[in-house]
Order: sequence, then C-alpha cells, then structure tokens
Amino acid sequence: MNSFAAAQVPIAAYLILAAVLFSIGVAAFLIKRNLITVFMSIELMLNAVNLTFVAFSHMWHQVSGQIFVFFVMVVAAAEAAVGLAIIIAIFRTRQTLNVDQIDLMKS
Amino acid sequence: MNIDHNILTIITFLPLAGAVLLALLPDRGKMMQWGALAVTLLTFVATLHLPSHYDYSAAANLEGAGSFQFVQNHEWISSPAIRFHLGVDGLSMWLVVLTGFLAPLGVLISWNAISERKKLFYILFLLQQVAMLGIFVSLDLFLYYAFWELSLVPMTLLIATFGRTANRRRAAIKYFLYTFIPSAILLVGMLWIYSRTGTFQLPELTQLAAAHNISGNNAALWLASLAFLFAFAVKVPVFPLHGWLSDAIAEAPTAAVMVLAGKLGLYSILRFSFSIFPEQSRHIAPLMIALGAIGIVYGALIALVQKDLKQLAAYGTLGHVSVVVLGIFTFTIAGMDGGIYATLNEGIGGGALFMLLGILYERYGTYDMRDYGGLAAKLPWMVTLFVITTLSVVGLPMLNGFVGEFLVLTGSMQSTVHNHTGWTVLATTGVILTASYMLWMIQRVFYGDLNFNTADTPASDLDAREHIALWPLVAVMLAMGVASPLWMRAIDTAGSDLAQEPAQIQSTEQPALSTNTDMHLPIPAAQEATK
Amino acid sequence: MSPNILAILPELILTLTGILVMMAEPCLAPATSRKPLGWIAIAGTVAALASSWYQIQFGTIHAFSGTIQVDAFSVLFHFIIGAVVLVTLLGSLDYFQGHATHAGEYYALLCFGSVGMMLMTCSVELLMVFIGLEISSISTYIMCGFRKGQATGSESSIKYFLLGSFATAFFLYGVALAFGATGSTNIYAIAHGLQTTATPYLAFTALALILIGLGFKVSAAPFHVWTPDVYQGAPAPVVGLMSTAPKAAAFAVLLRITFTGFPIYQHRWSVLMWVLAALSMTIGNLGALQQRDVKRMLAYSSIAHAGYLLVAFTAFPFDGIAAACFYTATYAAMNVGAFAVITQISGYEERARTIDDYTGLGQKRPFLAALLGFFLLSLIGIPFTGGFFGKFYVFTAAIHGGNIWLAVIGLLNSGIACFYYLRLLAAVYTKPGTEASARLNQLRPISVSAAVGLALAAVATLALGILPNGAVSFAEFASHSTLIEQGRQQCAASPDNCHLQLNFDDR
Amino acid sequence: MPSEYLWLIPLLPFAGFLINGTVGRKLPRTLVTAIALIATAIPAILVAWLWITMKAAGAPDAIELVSQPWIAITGLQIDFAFTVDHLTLLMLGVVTGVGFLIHLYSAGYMAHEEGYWRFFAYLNLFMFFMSILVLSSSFLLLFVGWEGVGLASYLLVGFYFKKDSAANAGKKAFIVNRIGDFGFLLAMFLIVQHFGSLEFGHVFNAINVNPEWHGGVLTAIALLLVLGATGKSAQIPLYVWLPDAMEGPTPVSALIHAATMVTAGIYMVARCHVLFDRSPYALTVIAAIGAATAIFAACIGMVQHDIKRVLAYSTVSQLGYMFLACGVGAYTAGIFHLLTHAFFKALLFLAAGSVIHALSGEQDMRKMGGLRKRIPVTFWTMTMGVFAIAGIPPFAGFFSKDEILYQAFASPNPLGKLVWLIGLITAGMTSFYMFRLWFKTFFGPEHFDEHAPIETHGAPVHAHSGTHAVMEAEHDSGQAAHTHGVHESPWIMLFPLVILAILSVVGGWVGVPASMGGHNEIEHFLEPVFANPNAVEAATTTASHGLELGLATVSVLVVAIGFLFAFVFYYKKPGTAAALARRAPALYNLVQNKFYIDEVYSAVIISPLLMFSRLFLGGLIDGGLVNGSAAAAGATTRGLGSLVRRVQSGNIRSYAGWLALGAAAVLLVMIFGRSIWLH
Amino acid sequence: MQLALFIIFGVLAVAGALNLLLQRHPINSALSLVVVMMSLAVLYWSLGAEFLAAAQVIVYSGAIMVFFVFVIMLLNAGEEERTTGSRAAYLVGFPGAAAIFCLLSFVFLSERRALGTTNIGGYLNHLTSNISEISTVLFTKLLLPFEVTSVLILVAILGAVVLARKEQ
Repeated sequence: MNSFAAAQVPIAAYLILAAVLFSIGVAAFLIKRNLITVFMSIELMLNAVNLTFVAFSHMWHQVSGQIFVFFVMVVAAAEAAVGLAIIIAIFRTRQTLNVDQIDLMKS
Repeated sequence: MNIDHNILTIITFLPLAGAVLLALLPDRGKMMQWGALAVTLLTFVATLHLPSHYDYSAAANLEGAGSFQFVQNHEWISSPAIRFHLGVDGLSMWLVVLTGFLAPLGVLISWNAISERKKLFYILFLLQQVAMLGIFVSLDLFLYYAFWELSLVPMTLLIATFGRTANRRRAAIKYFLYTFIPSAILLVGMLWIYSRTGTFQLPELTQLAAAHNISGNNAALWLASLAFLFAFAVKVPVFPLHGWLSDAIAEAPTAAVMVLAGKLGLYSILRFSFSIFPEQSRHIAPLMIALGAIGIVYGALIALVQKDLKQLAAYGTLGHVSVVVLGIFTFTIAGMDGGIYATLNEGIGGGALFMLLGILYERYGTYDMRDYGGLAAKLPWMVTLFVITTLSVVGLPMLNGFVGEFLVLTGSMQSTVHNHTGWTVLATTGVILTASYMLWMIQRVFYGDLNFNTADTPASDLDAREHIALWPLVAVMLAMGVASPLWMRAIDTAGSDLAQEPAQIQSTEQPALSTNTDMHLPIPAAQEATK
Repeated sequence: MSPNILAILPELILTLTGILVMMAEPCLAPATSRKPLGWIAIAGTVAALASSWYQIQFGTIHAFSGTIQVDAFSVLFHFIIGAVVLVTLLGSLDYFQGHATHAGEYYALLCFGSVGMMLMTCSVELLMVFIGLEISSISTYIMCGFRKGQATGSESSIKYFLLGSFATAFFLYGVALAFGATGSTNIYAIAHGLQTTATPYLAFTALALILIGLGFKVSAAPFHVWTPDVYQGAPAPVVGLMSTAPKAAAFAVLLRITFTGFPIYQHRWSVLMWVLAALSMTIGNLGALQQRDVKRMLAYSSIAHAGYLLVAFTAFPFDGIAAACFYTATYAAMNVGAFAVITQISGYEERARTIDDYTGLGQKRPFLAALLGFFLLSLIGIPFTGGFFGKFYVFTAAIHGGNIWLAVIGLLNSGIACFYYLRLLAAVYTKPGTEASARLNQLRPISVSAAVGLALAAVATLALGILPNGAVSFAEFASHSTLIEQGRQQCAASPDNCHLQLNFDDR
Repeated sequence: MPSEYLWLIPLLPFAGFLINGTVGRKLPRTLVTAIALIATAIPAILVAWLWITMKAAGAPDAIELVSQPWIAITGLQIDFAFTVDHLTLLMLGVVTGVGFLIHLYSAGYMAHEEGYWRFFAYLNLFMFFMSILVLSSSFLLLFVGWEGVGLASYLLVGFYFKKDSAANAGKKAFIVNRIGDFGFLLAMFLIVQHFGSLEFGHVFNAINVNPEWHGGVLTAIALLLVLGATGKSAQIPLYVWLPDAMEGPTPVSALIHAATMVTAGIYMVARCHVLFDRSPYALTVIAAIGAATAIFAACIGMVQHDIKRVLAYSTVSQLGYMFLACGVGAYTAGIFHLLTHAFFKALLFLAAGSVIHALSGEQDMRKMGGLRKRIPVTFWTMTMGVFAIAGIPPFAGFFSKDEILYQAFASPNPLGKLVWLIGLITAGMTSFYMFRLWFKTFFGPEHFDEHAPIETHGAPVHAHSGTHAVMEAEHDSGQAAHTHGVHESPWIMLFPLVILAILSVVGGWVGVPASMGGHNEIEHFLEPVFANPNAVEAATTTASHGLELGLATVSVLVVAIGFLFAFVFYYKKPGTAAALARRAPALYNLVQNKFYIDEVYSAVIISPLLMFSRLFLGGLIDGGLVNGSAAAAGATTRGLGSLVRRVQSGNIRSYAGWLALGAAAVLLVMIFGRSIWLH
Repeated sequence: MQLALFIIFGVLAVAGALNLLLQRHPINSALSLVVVMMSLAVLYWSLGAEFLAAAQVIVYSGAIMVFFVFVIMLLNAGEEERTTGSRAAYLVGFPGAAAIFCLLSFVFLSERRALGTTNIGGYLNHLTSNISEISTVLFTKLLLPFEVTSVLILVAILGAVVLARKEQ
C-alpha cells in the first residue's frame, strides 16, 4: 500500500493521457454536428494541452508552464465569448446549428 | 555629356515616357495616334544614332564578346549583383534599329483599324516597344530577363483585347503560357548560373564559358543550356514548339503581329545560348539544323493548304524563322551572318506582309481567301506592294530576302554537321514551296474575276497614310537586297565571332572558304581535310 | 524613454488609438458617418509607422525581460503590417458608408488586430507570440463576419473561427512540447536548450506541431482548406488585410522559430518546408484554375504565394530570411493593393463577385482596371513589379541553397498561375458583352482616401520591382540582425565554446 | 567604249521600268512608249558601240567591270561585277537588238491595252534583268538575272490577270522555274563550299589549273546546273510551263519565251563549259535531255491547233536542239542556233501576233486560212521565218541546225549517232508542222468570220485562248480601230517584222561552214570563249568536208519530206490529216493532249503533296501532336485542379479531417523524415 | 497516492471526453466536459499546480462552461441530427486523428526515460508558495503578455458585442 501510495507516475503517462484527450478532442471535432459541441471539443483539446503544460512544468520545476496554462484559460474564455457570439450570429441568419449545413461556399 | 553614354537608355525608355504621356492625354480625336506616331518616330530617330556613330573598325578589331559599344554599366541592385548594363554590338544594333523602324509603321497601320480604346492600345504598343528594345540592349542577364518577361504582357493584352474573333482570350492565354512556362525554366537556368558564378554580366559569363569556368558539373551545364535553348526556341518558334503561333497571329492586331515571332527568340539564342553555352550549342547543332530544315518545309507545306490568309502567313513565318535557325546553328560565318540578316528580313518582309493583310482586312473584313479575288484591277497600288513584298519573302535576288536565305543555305552546305548536305537540300526545297504558297495566295486574292464579296464591297486603293506606312518597307527591302554590306559590315563582326570556336587553339583556316590553292576534291578528301 | 516603452511604442500607439476610437464611437450620433473614426485610426497607424521608424535607430532593443526584441527584422514587419493596415483603412472608409452601424468597432478591431500582429513579429517569447496570435486571430474572426446578416459572412467567420481554434490547439500543443523538451518558452532559450536536450524527438514533434499551427495561419497546404471559403465570404477589405498582415506576422514568427529557435534541426525542417512549399504552390495554383469567384480565386492564389514564401525556408539562413522578408513585403503590397481595388469595385453590396462581373471594367473604370491589372501582373511575377523581384529573390536563394528542383516546380507553377490571373485580366479588358457587368455601372467615383491607399500600394509594388535596392538592403539587414542576435545569445548562453563568427556578409 | 558605260545597259531599262512602273499610269501613252523605247534603244546602241570597240585591233578578249560589293562577309565576297567577252557580246546583241525590235512592235500591238504602261514597265524590267544575266561575271549575279527574268516572265504571262488561265500560267511558270532554281542554288552552294567563290573566273581557273579533276563534285554541280537550265530553257522534265506561258501577250512570247529568256539555260551551260567539260556524264545527260525534248515537243507541235502553241512547242523543240548541241560539246553550234533561233522565232511569233491582230484575237488555225492576200507583208515575212526554221537552205536555220547535227554525228560521244538521228527526225517533223502552220494560216479557204463579234468566238475552242481579255480591252477602248475586219498591221509592227525577216535570211551566213565555202565567222568569234586548252583538238577540223556536206544533204531531204507531207495533208488534200487522226484515235488523243504530262504531274506530285500537307502535316502533326500535346497538358492541369477543388467540399468537418491528416503527415515527416534532399 | 489519483482521474477524464463524444445532446456533452475539467483540476493539483487547479475549477468549469450551457439554452439547441455532410471526416480525419495519437504516443514512450517521473506535492521548496512564485514571474518576466491580454479581452468584448448585437 505504501509502495502504491509512493509509486511515482512517469511524466510520459500524463503526456499520453493528454494525447488521448487531445485525440478525442480531434475526433469529437470531426464527429459532432452541433456547432457548440464542436467548439467544446476544441476546449477539450486545449485542456489536453494544458495538462501537458502542467506535466512539463512539474518536470522542469518551472512555473512558466503553469503561467502559460493560465493564459490559455484566459484566451479560451475570450475565444468562448467571441465564438459563441459568432454561433449566435450564425443561428440568427441560418436558423441552424448543424455544422453540415454551413456549407454555402465550396469547391 | 556625350550622348553615346546614355543613348541606349534614351532609346529604351523613350516609348515608356510616351506611354505615360499618352496615359495622361485625353483620348480625343486622333490624339492617340499622333502621339504614338510622334513617340515612335522620335525613338526611331534615336535608334539611327547607333549605326551612324557605330565604330565599325573597333568592332572588327576587338575579339570576342567584348566588342560592345555605347555601353552603360551602372550598379542597380547590390545583392544579388545586378547591374544596369546596356550595350550593342553588330548583332543587336540593327535589331534595335529595326524595332525602332517598325514602330511608326505599326502606328500608321493601326491608325483606323483600332477605333476603340485607342489609349489602351497605344500604351500597350509602346510598352511592347520598351520590352523589345530592352531585350536587345541588355547585357545583364537579369535585366534581359526582366524585359523578356515584360514583353509577354503587352502582347498578351493586345491579343486578348484587340483580337479579331471570340477566340482571342484563348489565343492570348495560350500565347502567354506557351512562352511563360519555358521562361520560368529559363529563369531557373539563369539563377543556377548565378549561383555558380555570382554574376549576371554577359561579357563576364562569356569569358567564363570560354574558359570552361562556369561549372564543372557537365550534366547540370547541359540542363541549363537546354533550359535556355528551350525557352528561346519556343519564342522563335522552332518547329515542334510552334503551337502558339498560328492562333496568336490569327488573333493579334496587325501592329502586334508584326513583332510577334522571330527576332526576340533568335536574338536570344545568338546572344545568350551561344555565348554562355558554346560547347553545348555546338553539340546540339545537328538537332537544331534538322529542326530548322524540317521547319522550313513543314511551314511551307502547311501554308500551302491554308484557306485563311493569316494562318497562311503564320505558317509562312514558321518557315522563315526556321531558315534562321538553320543558319545560325551551322556555326559557319555565312550561316551566322545570313541568319542574322534573315532575322532582319523576317521583321521587314513579315511586317510588310502582315500590314498588307491588315489593310485588306480593313477593307473587306475577312481573312478567308475564298472571299477574295480579282482585286488587282481595283487596288493597283495594293497589288504592286503586295507582289514586291511577296517577292521579298520568296527570296528574289535584289530584294532583302535573298541575301539572308542564300547565305544561310550556303553556310548550311559548308557546315560540318553530319548529313548537312541532306538537310541543305531539304531546306532548299523551301524556295520552291515558299514561292508556291505565296504566289497561290496572290492569285487567289488579286487575280481572276471579282467575286461576290470583293465586287460588292466598295473599297479604295491605298490612301496616303498607307502609302507612307508601306513604302519605307519596300525601300528597305530594295536597299537591303542591293546594298547588303551597309548592314553586313556590323553584322559580320558579330557573326564571325559567333561562328568561331570558343577560345580554342584552332586552325585559323576555314577550309571551306579558303582560296583554291589548297583545295581538295572530290568531297571525301575535302572532308578529311576538315577533320 | 524607457526601453520598455520604446520597444512597444507602435503597439502602444495603436492600442491607444483603438481605445480612442472605441470611446469616440458613442459620441457620434447613430446615423452619422463613421469616417472620423476611420481618420483617427489612420492617424494612429501613421503614427505607429513613424514610431517604428523611430525605433530603428536604437538597434536591437530588448524589453520586458527579454519577452520582446525589436530589431530590424521586427521593424520590417511592423512596416509591412502597418502599411497594410493603413491601406486597408484608407480603402475601408467608404466601404461601410451607409450600410453598417458598427464601422467604429471595425476600425478599433483593425487597430487592436495590428497590435497583436506587431507583437507577434517582435516577440521572442512563445507566450507572447501566442497572445499576439490570438489577438490578431480573434479580431480577424470577428471582422470576417462583419457583413452582418449575410449568410456567407457569418459562415466564413465560423469556419475561420472553428478551424483557426483547432489549429491554435495544435500550435499550443507544439509550444507545450517545446517547453517540455527545453524547459523554456523563450525562443533563444529553446535554441540553447535544444543543443543539450535529452529528448530530441519531443523537439521534432514540438516543431512539427508548431508548424502545423502556423502553417494554418499562413494557409500553407495541406492546412489551406479553410482559405478559399473564408476569403470568399469575408468582406473584401478584411480579406485584403487577413491575406497579408496576419500572414506576414505568422511568417515572421515562423522565421524566428525555425531559423532562430530550431536552427540545429534545419536539415529536418527544411525537408518539411520543401514539401510544404511544393504542395502549397501546386495546390494553390491548381485550385485557382477554374474559379469564377474572384475572391476565392485570390484565396487560392494566396495559398500559392505562401508556397513561394516557404521556398525561402529551404535556403541558407541568411539568404532565406532576407528573401522571405522581401517577398513578404512585396506580397503584402500587391495583394493588399489587389484587394483594395476589389473593395472599390465590389463594395459592401458585393456588386462584382465572379470574373464575368468584371467584364468591361477596363472601359468603365480605366484607372481602377489599370491598377488591378498592375497588381495582377505583379502577382503573376511580371518584371518591373515587386512580385517579380520577390520571386526572383526567393528562387535565387533557393537555388543558391541547392534546391533547383523546387525552383523548377515553383516557376512552373507561376506559369500555371498566369492562367487564372490572366483570365481575370482578360475579362477586365474585353468588351462588355453581357448584362452581368451592368452592375458595374453603379460604381461610385472613388474617393480621395481610397485613391491614396491604392496609390500607396501601387507605388510600393512598383518601387519594390524597379528600385528594390533599399528594400533588399533592409531585408538583408533584418536577416543580419536576427542572425547576429542569435549568435550573441548563443555566446551569452555558453561563453565557453563560443566560436561564432558574426560576419554574415561573407557568404 | 569606256567600260563605265556598261552600267547603262542594264540601268537604263531599269530606269524605264521605274518611271513607267510608278508614274506611268498617269502619263500619256506616247510618253510611256517613248520612255520604254529610249530605255531599250540606247543600250542597243551601246552594245553596237561595244561591239565595235571589242572588234578593234588589240582589244582584249574580255572587259571587266567591278563595282561595289553586293554581299560581303568574312570569307566570301560577291561583287556587282560585269564581264563582257564575245559570248556576252553576242548575247547582248541578241537581247538588246531583238528586244528593241519587239518593244517597237509592242508599241503597235499593245496600243489599245488597258495596262499599257504596266506592260512596258515589265518589258523594261525584263530587259534589265536579261542584261544582268548575260553581263554577270559570277554565278550569283547570273542568278540574279536568271530569277529576275523569271519574275518579268511571271508578270508578263500573268498580264491579263483577270483571266484565271493567265494568272495560273504565270504562277506555273514561276514555280516550275523555281524547281530549276532549286538546282541552281544547290549548285552554287556546292561551288562555294568547294571553291570558296562564285566568280566565273575564279572557279574556272581553279578547274583549269587542276586538269586531274573529273567527275565527283563537278558532276554534282553540273547536274544541278542542268536542272536549273531545264527549268529556264523548258526542257524535259520542266518544259511544262512554256506552252502555258503563251497566255501572255504575243510580243512577250516572242521576246521572252522564244528569243531571249528561254535561251538563258543554254547560255549558262555554254558559259560554264569549263565545268561541263570535266563531267562527261553531265554532258551526256544534257545531250539526252536535249534530244528527247526536241523530238517530244515536235510530236506535240504537230497536232496543236493554236497558232501560238505550235510555235511554243516548236520553241521547246528548238531549245532541245541547242541543249543537244551543248551536250555533245558543240557549244558554238548551240550558241549559233540560239542566235538564228532568236531571229526566226521572234519573227514567227511577231508575225503570228500580226495574224492574230488581224483576226481581232483569233488564235485557232482552224479558223484561219487564205490570209495570204489579206495581210501580204505578214505573209511574206512569216514565210521567211518558216523557211528559216524548217531549215531550207540558205535560210538562217539551215546552217545552225546543220552545224548541230553534224557536230552530233561527229562527236566522240557514244550517244552521238543516236542523238543525230533523233535530231534528223525532229528536223523533218519541224518542217512538217511549220509548213502545216503556214498552209493552214495563209492558204486554202477562209474560215474566219469577218465581223464576228468577239463573244461568239466559240468558247470551247478558246478555252485556252490567251486573248479574251485583249479583245475585251480592245472592244472597250479600240472599237474604232477594228471596225473594218481583217486588216494588215500598222507599220510600227511591220517594221520589226521586216528587219527580223531579213535577219532570218542572212543571219545564218555568219556560220557557213568551210565545207560550204564559208568562214564560219561565229566559230572564230567565239573561239576565245570556248577555246579549251586541255581538250584534244576535236574531230571537227579533221573531219572531212564530205561528211559534212553529205549530212547536210540528208537533212535537206528530210526537211523536204516534211514539207511534202504538210503540202499533201493541208493544201492538196485537206481531209487527210483528220482521216489519219481518226484511224488512230488513241494515239492522236495522247499527242493532242500533250501526253497528259500536266495531268500526270498533278496526280503524281502535286495532289499527293497537298494531301500529305493537309492530312498528315496539318491534321495529324500540327493538329494532333503540336496542338494536341498542349491541349493535353492543359486538360491534365485542369483535371488536377478539379481534384483540388473536390477537397473543398465546404464542410467544416471535412476540412478538419484534412487538417488532421495533414497534421499527421507533417508529424510523420518530421519524426521519421530523413534528410534525403538537403545537406 | 500519485498513481491512484492519476489512474482514477485520468480514467474519469477519458471517460468524460468519450462521453462528450458520444452524447448527442449538447447539454450532456457540456456536462461531460465539466467532468473532464474537474478531473484535470485534480490532476493539476497532484502535479503541484494548486493555483491552476483552482483556476481550472473557477474559470473553466465555472465561467466558460456556464457560458456554454447558457448559449445552449439560449439557442434552445436540441439533440443533434446525424447528418452525413462529410465523408472526408471519416475517411481522412479519423485515420489522421489516430495517426496523431499514435505518433505522439510513440514519441512520448520512446522518450519516457528522459522525461522522468513525478512526485506529489510539487517541486518547489517550501519557502515560497506556488502562488507567489507564479505571481512573481507573471508580474516581472511575463508582464507584457499579462498586460497585452487586456487587449485580447477588449477585442473579445468588442467582437461579442458587435456580433451578437441585433441590427437595428
């Protein structure tokens, strides 16, 4: 038990977890039809990146990684504001949130 | 300040100044025409400064490519090392004059033919002048290339905008792509050379080439030389690369057609391919001679079965430029001189022919030969000039065409290329075929009875303007046919340089042209002697 | 003046201008013209340009604890961005006239966006780059949807936004991995860390992900897919801006990261750049071939131009940076010029969309047509225009670096490119045949401000083609300055084994 | 005469050409005539002066005059240089003398033509080039004249350009001549290649000082020159243009297509005899061509109905004689025949022209007859010509023809006897068809319609008639002059006839052989030219006079037989010939249609060539390969473009998919990509 | 402890992410994302980033996700339809995503030794707190980004106002 409690997790494990989340985010971006959900999958990807930052920050004993994450959060918030505003604008003109129907311009 | 030191700049950029001037003037009445005429005449007068102040004796004494005169050499861009380097020698001088000479005639011939959007037309026309003059006087590869590419644009626009049929845009784009893509490859070749040598200056490159110092990489050198040759050959056009020619000629307005084919590409081969790749050019000569000879016959044969006057003239043009190709790749003095001379002839004879066709078109609105007939009685002056032009094109002695053609074929016979006799014979059949299609055309257009089209269309003979446009050409045809040394003096200095083996320890005797004291007959013996 | 203030002087001015515009906006009556706001923004931009000029005399300025570094390179890109914004502003003054009530926000956004872009170019800290990138991106996302009520506008906006954020995630991931590989997000520190890093593969991956993110921003193939749609839907002046200024900024970052941050892996990333360049040029040009929509066509064209620019990355550092700087400048000049003309012609109502709509422009508006023709010729790369010399310079660098075949591919591509540019040009100069071009009759006479903007772009394009000496020297100076700074930082980081020769002239 | 005046001989006609050609349309006819006549008369006088100068004691054999260079490049220079030796002098005499007479005649004959000024301009142009041709001292300058006379011929044959047949004939003449020129040019190229010069003196000296040169290149050059000569002198296989050239006005036929231009080939061969002497093979070819042409043309001439065509074929045949003479090495005889032929053939044509003039344009002999009384001067002068050409002693033709036959017989050439036989038979045939012409035109019943309106002159017969336009023109402008039916020509036309008739009688006396008690002046006159230092003194001097006389007797007999046949067929029993023709219709049709040579040429050479050009070159190569490859490249590019566009589906998720794939690819390249390309 | 936290919350995060992927109603997806974020907050804490853990909960889960949910409610977004707008997303995108994952994992695994391991409680000595160090760095070394972020937020506000505002 003690050994389990003291067992150390390799950084690589965090990184792979992040990679898993990132990839799920990419997959979700590809799969989801609702604009808002698609946007959420981006947030998921950003979170994966944040995890990576924190893991490395831990590894390098540097806070700059954490600060980076902090900035990412701020940016994510800003993006969310803008992105959701755009989505609202889209919904106003098109009355839909379906990604597959947002394809007026092509080829 | 001595005008000799900046005359070339003046010549080159006078039309540009004119274009700017025209852009500012209102397009009212005949303002554009007169303006363009004034500018082109002024340019022509300026170009005449060159032959009148050319130092023939110096040109003859100097060896190699250093014999440029009226040189201007200023730094332009420091990195990459590009200089504003201009100069002419015997090769380019008359081409400059010719370009200047044809320009006012082009304006005159477009006087009424271009009735809409005159401003655009004349601006483009003058820009085309700038590009052509620039090509001929540039001694810096970059500068040259800039003018070379620039020459595409006005021409393309002229075709696209002032083309004859609905096909014009296609023809324009075809022309552009056909010449632009090879030019792109040419640029790669130039840049490669620059990366090897660090210079764009032609005289320096010539020296380096003569000393085999451009690159040790033989394969790359070959590729570069092919890039050069390919780009130029398309522009000429050499036989299988002429796909753009007939369409472009069929569409382009007369003033543009006059300068469309021939001299730019041919000059470039002479100036750049031969100087920078002397060995490669000589190695590829058999192929080019073959293509030249085939092109002569091919062009003439296809011209023989055309029904459209411009198409006929287009394929005729192919035949005529092929004569030059044949001549310059023989690397004999006669071939080289004749080739250069024939280049001038092509400009004059072809120019006159296209002008005359344009005049016909103005009157009868068609280029279809079947719609013509019996015009000789209605348009006596027209037929006179047409026949003279035809005779010049056909190569009748005492007119300019003959001198070039004769020298080219003589040179071809003298050359030491494998099978040269066969190619010469093939090329010489061109004299029959050319006469055939030209006379056939004359007959279809001018002789016989009037047909429905020519009878019903009221048309008058040449007016004063057209006379003024055409007679200088006829005069030059005669003069160049009778007094060729006037031109040949300068040309020969360049031609004999080019024909020489580059900086080799070489027996100075030209076996074929030596006096009869050491003649060897029959042929096998003579050939052994040359080996 | 404190170096901190000095270093961000242009950005500061622009920020203040933006705020001023925002504050002035409510003061204007709702129905009145928003032009005064535009003039404020223009004044601010000019001041920013002037201040950037002022910066140059101080040499390389380090400020904010090494977060930003204002050297010749940064100043060059400041100029490019500032000039583009200026031309865009001048062209936009009439654009919103009588159509939108949010023109004020537009000017403010332009100012703020350019702050982000300028910061990107002068920062050597990836965090700063990221923030700058986000500022510029978000402001462009917004501006894309500025023609409100238009389905295409908001579609363009959402596409750009979603895909842009998607790509940003990749970029961030790359930064994270770079941080992981070297323990720092400062470019010089990264460069230093890479020399001793225990995890080279992490570094490769980091660089790859960063390249993906930035590749998206510069719309290099295969990350170009968003470009045509977004450009087509966005308002013309915004396209003019976003196809040049953010791209220039992204290229500046790319140059810094590759040549300054990852120089020791050049053999790896130059291969990647080779492929990206070839792909971008080819796909861009092929895609444009049959486009009827002018903006969409120019979108493909901008993909191709990104490809030409990427060619510079395969050259030797000095040549490469200089060539890229120069090409960015020329590209910015001619592309923003082309879009400025299109802005004038199509207007807020998008009068002219397809090539057919441009038929007969040459007769109706000869000067606009001539300018458009000139910019198109420059985009083709016709001599005596900036486009030609830029291309020439880039390919010279590439061939000097031994990439002859890439040059061949590139120049052949420029041949294909002629086809579609010429089609537009031919349409402009053919006689009007159809009623499709009748809409051109509604064209308003072009205002003085727009004319000034157009003239600015045209003069720049021409000057870069005819007398490029100054610009080339500047580009080389910029290249020089980055490399010198790189060398200095390396020496500072490890003084023991500092054998660097700082003489980069000796190529 | 100072040699500088030599320039005037060509230049005066050229000046005449320029004046009449440019402003002639606006000048009154008399002035045009005056200019043209003066421009030819003065050279004729100059030639006479020259003749005197050169015959003066101690005069050099040749006068040379070099002016400025024409073509000058390193290693090759061609000057405007003239050389006058005795051969040239003789030719000049013929050219200027006959030329002047024909100018004179034309002033009357063409008086009512629309393009009067044009006609005289062309005629002067011809004189200019012909003078250049004979004066030139280099191959190239000779070629100038050679081409130039071809041009003049083209212009004059096509004088009635409104008529398709005339325009066609002119074009045909030029193009067929071009085929000959092709050979001439190639010969010159070979000469430059091997001699480095084109001057006669230079080339011939080189040959003379190297007696060991035989055959080889010399044969090649010689044969190519022969090709040139066959074109210009209308020999097999290139004779086809000459009969068609009768579409031109009659004075043109007389001057160009009988007296002067067509003999240029003979002149050239004679001029280059040094070269030909070294190539027995080429000489044999010449002899064979000459003989074949002589008999072949005579055959066709026997059945033609158009008076000018008969004369045309006769010309071809006579030129064959001259060729034959050159081929057996009897250049003097050839030139002698050239001289006499110039007189009598010019006379015959002019007289024929007078006949045609009298009949307001009728050329078909079947519509003539009994004209003896109506136009007596024409009749008598023409009779002189007929006798001369038929070879009745002592008319001019007798001596020259006999000289040729004798030389052929005496020639060491193995073909000599055969050639002689052919020549003999041809002489008989000549006699036959000439007297046929004589009888049909001047004797028997009158077949012409006195006041027939022009239009009713049976169109089928006139399909090839060259006078339609003349008549039209005359009808328009000269109605008054022709209202009185058949009439004798004005004196301005008759005067040249008389002069030429006299010359046709006495012209041959300059070459009366020793065997007949003469001095053979012409042989001595031309001796400096044809003297062959290396040749073995030929059998000519040693041959017995008896043989010569015997041969002469034989030929006179043959001529008499020919006359008899003609007399029987066309005077005594006019139906006989037609009856004979009906007996062998196939043969008759074959000959009547000129052995279908034109048709064969058309079917074997021209049509296939045109088909080849149109279908293979124009269609397959140009349309398919040259343009097709460009089109294919374009289509490929567009196809790839469509592929790129297909990626652009407009769907965000698709785009993200592509981005993901691209990201994966970039990662892959970055992680696993080896530095393959760089460094 | 470290391992346990990692396993539990790692699995939870992945499960949440997968749930986001699989849920068809946006609200459900949003709530799944909240789960992921919360799990990550724990992981941050386990890696010694207490400040971030708090910020994650407050900013991300608290603010941003609420915003999302708000918009979902506002727009009344229902279950998403399974439209088939894109084949490329499946044919190209999934292999791409999978390849990205594989490549990243490959890299991490091959570098795992160099990367080392974690130890709970953070890395800093206990003289200064994590937060104070962060603030020190943030307000000295990274002052400019911090300041410039204000511009970013300004832009965002501006954009949101412009885009979401109804035209008069």
